[in-house]
Amino acid sequence: MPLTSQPIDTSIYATITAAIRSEASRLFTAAEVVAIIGYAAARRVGSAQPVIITDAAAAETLIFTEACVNNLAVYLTKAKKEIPKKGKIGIIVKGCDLKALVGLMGESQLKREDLYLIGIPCAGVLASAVQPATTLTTETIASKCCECDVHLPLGCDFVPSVTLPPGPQMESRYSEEIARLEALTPAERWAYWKEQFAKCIKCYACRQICPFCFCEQCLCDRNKPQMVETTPRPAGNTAWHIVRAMHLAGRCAGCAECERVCPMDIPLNLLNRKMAKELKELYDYEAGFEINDKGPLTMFTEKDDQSFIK
Amino acid sequence: MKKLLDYSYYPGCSLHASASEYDLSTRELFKALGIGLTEVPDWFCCGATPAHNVDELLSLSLCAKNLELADKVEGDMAVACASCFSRLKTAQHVLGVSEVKRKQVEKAIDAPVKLDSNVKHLLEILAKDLGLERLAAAVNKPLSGLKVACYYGCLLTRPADVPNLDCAEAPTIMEKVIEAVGAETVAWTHRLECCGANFTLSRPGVVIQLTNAVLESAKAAGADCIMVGCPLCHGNLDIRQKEIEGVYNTSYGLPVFYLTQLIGISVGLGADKLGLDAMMVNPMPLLKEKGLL
Amino acid sequence: MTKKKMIISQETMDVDFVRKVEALAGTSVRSCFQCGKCSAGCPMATFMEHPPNRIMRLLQLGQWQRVLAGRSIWYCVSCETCTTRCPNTVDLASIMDALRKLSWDSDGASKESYVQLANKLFLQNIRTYGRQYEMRLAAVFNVKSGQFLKDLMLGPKLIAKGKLKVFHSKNKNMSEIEKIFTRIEEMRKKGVAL
Amino acid sequence: MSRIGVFICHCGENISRTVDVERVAEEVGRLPGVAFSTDYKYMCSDPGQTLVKKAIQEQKLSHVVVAACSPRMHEKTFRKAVEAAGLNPFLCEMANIREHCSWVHENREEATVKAIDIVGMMVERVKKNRILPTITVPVTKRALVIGGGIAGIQAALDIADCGHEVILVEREPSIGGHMAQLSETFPTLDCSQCIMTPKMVDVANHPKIKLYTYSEIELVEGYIGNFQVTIKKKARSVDEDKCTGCGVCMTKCPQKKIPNKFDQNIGMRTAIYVPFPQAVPNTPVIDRDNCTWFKTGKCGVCQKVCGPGAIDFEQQDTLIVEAVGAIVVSTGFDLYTIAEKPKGSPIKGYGEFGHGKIPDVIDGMTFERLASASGPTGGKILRPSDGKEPKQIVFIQCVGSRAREKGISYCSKVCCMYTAKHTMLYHHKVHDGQAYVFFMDARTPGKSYDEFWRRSIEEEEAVYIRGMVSRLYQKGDKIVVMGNDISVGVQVEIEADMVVLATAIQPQKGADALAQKLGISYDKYHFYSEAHAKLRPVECATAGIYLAGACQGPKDIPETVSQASAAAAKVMTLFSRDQMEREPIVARVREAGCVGCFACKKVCAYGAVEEKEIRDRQGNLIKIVAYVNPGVCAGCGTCQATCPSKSVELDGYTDEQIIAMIEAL
Amino acid sequence: MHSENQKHDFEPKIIAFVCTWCTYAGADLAGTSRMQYPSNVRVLKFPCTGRIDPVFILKAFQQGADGVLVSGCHPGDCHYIAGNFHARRRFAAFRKLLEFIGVDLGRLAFSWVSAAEGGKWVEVVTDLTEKVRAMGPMVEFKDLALEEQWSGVINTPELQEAYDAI
Repeated sequence: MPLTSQPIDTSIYATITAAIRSEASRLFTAAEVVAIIGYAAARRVGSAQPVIITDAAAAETLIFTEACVNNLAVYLTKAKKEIPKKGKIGIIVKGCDLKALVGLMGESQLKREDLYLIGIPCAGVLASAVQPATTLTTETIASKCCECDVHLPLGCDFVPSVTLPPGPQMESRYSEEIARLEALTPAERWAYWKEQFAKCIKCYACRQICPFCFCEQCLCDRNKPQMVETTPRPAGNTAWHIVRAMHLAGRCAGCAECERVCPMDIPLNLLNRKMAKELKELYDYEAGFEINDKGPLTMFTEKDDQSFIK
Repeated sequence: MKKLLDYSYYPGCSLHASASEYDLSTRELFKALGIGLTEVPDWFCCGATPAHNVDELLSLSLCAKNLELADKVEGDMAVACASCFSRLKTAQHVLGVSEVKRKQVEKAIDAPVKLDSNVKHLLEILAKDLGLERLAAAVNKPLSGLKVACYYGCLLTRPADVPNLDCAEAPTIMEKVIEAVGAETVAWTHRLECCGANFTLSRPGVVIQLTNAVLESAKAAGADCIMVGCPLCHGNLDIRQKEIEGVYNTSYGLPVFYLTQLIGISVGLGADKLGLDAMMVNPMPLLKEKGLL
Repeated sequence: MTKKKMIISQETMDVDFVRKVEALAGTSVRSCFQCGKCSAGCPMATFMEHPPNRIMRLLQLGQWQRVLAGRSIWYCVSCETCTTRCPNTVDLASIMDALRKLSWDSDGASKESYVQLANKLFLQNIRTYGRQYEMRLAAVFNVKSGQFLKDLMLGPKLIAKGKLKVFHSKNKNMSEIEKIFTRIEEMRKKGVAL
Repeated sequence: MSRIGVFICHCGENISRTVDVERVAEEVGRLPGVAFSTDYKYMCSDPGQTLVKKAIQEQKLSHVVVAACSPRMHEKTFRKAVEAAGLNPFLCEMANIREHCSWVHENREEATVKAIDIVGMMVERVKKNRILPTITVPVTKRALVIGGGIAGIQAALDIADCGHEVILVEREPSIGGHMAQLSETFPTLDCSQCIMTPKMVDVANHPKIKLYTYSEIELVEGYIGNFQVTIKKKARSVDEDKCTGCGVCMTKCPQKKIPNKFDQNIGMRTAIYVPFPQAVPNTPVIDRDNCTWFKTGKCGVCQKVCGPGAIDFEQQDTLIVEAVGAIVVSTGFDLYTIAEKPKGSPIKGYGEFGHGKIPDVIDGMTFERLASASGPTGGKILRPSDGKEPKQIVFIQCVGSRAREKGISYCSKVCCMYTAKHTMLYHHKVHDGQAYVFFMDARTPGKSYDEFWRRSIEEEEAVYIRGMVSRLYQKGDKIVVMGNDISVGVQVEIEADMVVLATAIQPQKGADALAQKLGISYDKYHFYSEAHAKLRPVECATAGIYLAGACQGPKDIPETVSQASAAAAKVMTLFSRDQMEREPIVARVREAGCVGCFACKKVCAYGAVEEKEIRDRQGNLIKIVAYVNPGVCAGCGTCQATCPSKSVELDGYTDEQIIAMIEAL
Repeated sequence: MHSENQKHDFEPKIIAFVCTWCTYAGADLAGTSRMQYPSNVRVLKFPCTGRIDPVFILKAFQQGADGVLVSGCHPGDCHYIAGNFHARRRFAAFRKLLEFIGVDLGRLAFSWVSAAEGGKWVEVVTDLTEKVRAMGPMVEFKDLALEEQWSGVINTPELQEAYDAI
């Protein structure tokens, strides 16, 4: 059901920017952190980019706007060796980003006590296809924000005290698309995904950006044995995306960075959301809400569904 | 009184004839308890024992047809007769287990088989849906001092996993219900033995022998009366009691009540609303003696 | 017949009949291990020439003629005690039903049985009236079974108590019941139902 | 380049009848890497094995594939042969062309094609096989025995007599188990106590046996040769070192009416008690639930009368850790009861027998206590309800056993014999009484067993009635038994004074929980599973754990004792070496790839995955990775399937080997 | 029973991933009992279903399998305590993913077959073989393997022409 475009109130973002700047400055002055990962303005008007600052003076460069789409959690995994490990690291997190951090803590990749979490009450960010200076509306908003259930991140060390204005009703883009695909025949679905995967050029941007693809040696790069064909041909592409979705099942919390960075516009998060939906139905598990020792695929109960097993 | 619960009501053939007092007392009691009963429109005979005895497919088809008819009325299906109850439950069980039979039945009734409807005996409605507490709260005239032998017979509980009313070997539901309205129950040995049921027409000799054992056991246990939930048992215990006394040269004088009659008395319904005059063994002296009339 | 020696061979053990019984009853004949618990609790065992466990045994040996020749199956009162207590979950009551059905279909000796007659009238009544009509059932039964005076004393008393209705309320949806009977007959004719 | 030798077995005609073995040998011989391929009548025979060995040497083979029967049958045989010829045994694989091919297909062409495929798959697999060195682990030469019934006692004595230390753990206050409860034993009718108590004393006095009674297993860690077991010693409230066993405390205890479980609750005991006079150790225990001191804080009589001052109300449960190399599980059995079972339980009670509410319907063990000279009636057979001597006694066999409908379909094995014994004991004690037995079959295999059963009928005049009982009910002070004699084909009714039910043997309650602690498997009834029903009947599939007695399945005493000695022999075999070898099918971590997410650790049921720090030369922590303890790893490979980067690999089942097989298709 | 004279147009390739303790042993039992079943199945032995990686299933389809069976010990019977429980979850999720991608789940079967269930093994293998036979060959992955990049869409006449000219 397409809704007419309605504006979304982002007036609080200015207050938030001010609050994180003063908090960042305070943190450096009090020597509570050695670095802060946040967003700063980029060259194009209205755009933003990730930044790592290490002193109070740089605190003034921090911003939060509707263009702050990146999930900064990824800098704590792959790039973490770049940040001198001399103390706490501060990080600016939206609700969706926090879910990734929670997952990484459950998988022994991060420790809560090593981090200073600056939470952002978030009304939504822009979709990747939209020009940076656009106003945020129900049309220009990122798909992941349409179905967001964590506008206000919980359990952070600091959250700017602002009141989130009530937002307009939004369509559930992923759920609707999943439902549409589920209603198709297997052959129709196969045709759909075949076309999508055919586009893939195996640039692995999805892997690079994903906070959960933290393996040092990816299974899909191995050649002895070659579990997954590495060439960017349809067979290898399909295998890669299946393996990727399976590896993220029960872990991915839906920051949708993979989809955002995909140069070929493959709807990657759709696979992740589908798996999340299935695991919720099967095991009542939702990733990212609490630090769990075990994920849905590393635990079991004796009473698990086995209706599919003869 | 506001209606608490609503059911579709399947009286069965006997309740329209030899067990009319069961029908009458059920309707009156449920009205008094605020339970709604809507008779299944144009119900058929369930086929009873004769049908399943010689023609299972017919038996299953008749039951399936009745389940379909009952589906048109809102609410679970309330069944008074233990035999009808047993047949309907068995049909649901068999049709759930055997796909072959289900397909045959669907052909015979030319409609899909409904397996999900809840078929409930009156006892179940009183003990579980209404609940013993609410039942007890409705009592105006507790049956104190009345010693009741609860007679289950065969079809209410057997076989173990089909009617699922209560434990097949040691049921307590009847005792619980009648104790809730103030009566005493006796522990006796023949509450689950067969009375001969459907042989009443064809082999009365057998019936007399089996029923006598039941009466004898109830009497020996010190019961004042017997309570039943089945018109067939009632037929044998009540209608034939005089004859049995003759054959065995003894005297029992045990009134045989339907559960709805006894509970009806306890909630204060009059004899005319419970069809007590239709009982062959006159209950009046006993009821007067216990101060219940 | 009952005293005749059993000649056991693959030819004399009629497995097909037993399979038919199993299909109708939805239970296994072979599961019985002859513990006799069914016969121990059977209220009718004393009336039967073959107690229930022996009927199972004869079926296991494929000796159905011996089963159907006797009256045992027509003395079963369908109380389900055997089924309830069988340690091997054999649904004996259903086997009895199946045997009666097969006997009913064939021209077995026990067709003369009063029980048969009562059953037949019962089913006829359903077909004609949709519901049971006890007065007619009893009256016709007595006439057909030649026991004109049976339960003579009961009738008037029952009528007085309103227990036997001389006039019967017919079901308004009679065509439906006839259709069910006809459809079943047709299915049997076509051989798609037992 | 590999030089693979392929050996196709005819298995007499078992394979060659449906599979064209010559064609298989020929086609497989053309596969790249196959240097030698042949077929032979019986590859597992001595000449067959010699053929393999010779070929390895003459053809300088690097790998071997034997296409024959199931590897479950002969993998060990051929790996040994290959080893004898100088190759690492794990460079040999078997292709199953008998069970999975020649025996299940009739069409010769289809079977041959399939056999070629199967062998081809194994050829590709074996190319990727690596030399696996045998793993050796040290052996701690101390044994743990769980359960102090006759099985545990026998096993403990055998192992201790061989000079090894034994830890014997018993849940109850005394060892002895069910055998101590029995009156006489079949088929010799010797008194159970007379043969049992000396063994109990032997245990108590044995210098190599450390006895923990009133104790339970809390935690089991480690693996064969190296278990660490945490034992919870429950607070006895009596200092074992000070107590002299004089028994004054028991005579003075005011709480005297507590049903004694040892006497099947028909006899009474005090709150401070030993379960029976011959208990080992002869140290009482305070039943805190029934003790006045623990309930009200008043009384303390036992403390006042105890000369040595052994009563200690303050005692706490203590945890003790013991290191052992082997474990014998001998937790025994429990008796099925006819009582109503909770809804949803797979086991049902006997409503038709009154759900255990008829007082004079008792079970066999209760009859044992009645018949026992040291029992609550001093050996007199008396009814629990009114203390009268029953003149008509009915025994019913197979109650719960062989009753699929009740949820138990097995035969409890000992009931036929003990019921025969009961009829004899009854006849000896009640001369004018009559015993009746309802039974289905009399199962009496065993030395002198059938003679014993016949004696109960022919000499002791028990009346056996073939047929199950349908119903029992109380009528006055009699119990009506509704039975049936199927030989006659007539119903039987007996008005009995007492009914004794031979109820089924079930595993001890909590058997499943203990199994989970031990990591051993059990069947749907919770009887413990042996590694192989015929060839490894006393070993668990989990290495280093052995079974003795009825915890594995219903057994009589001689069989239990045999199994206990067998388990002890297995333990002693293990203890005969300082180190033991084990199959090197274990997981290994590739540290370079491991990022320490520990998904492997989360799924490992054995706790074999540990955390390991990788440091540089200066000692700075680089990363934490997973480490698989090869002694603990059982080799299931769940870790590898779970690891996202496949940085843990199961030797013998590596991804390379499996992908090679899939790609061969 | 698989009769010798029966000829089919299509013989599906079935790959079975089984655990060694239960299903492999069950298949052995089917053999020792001389039960008969279609010869289409190729068995890969694993120590435990817990070892079976979803990638193997994918690989099997890519290698031309028309049907895949995964079979292990019944719940509670796992030789390795809980491997089958982990496998149960893993494959519950994986089959949903494959279904979403467009794989017909009729081609992917899961079963518990114990060492004592030779008959069940025969039944499971026969059922899957016949089902897959009726469905026809699994062409999806095979087609993919033959395709080159971008081959999916040639939608302009110019491109088509140019392509034909090559």
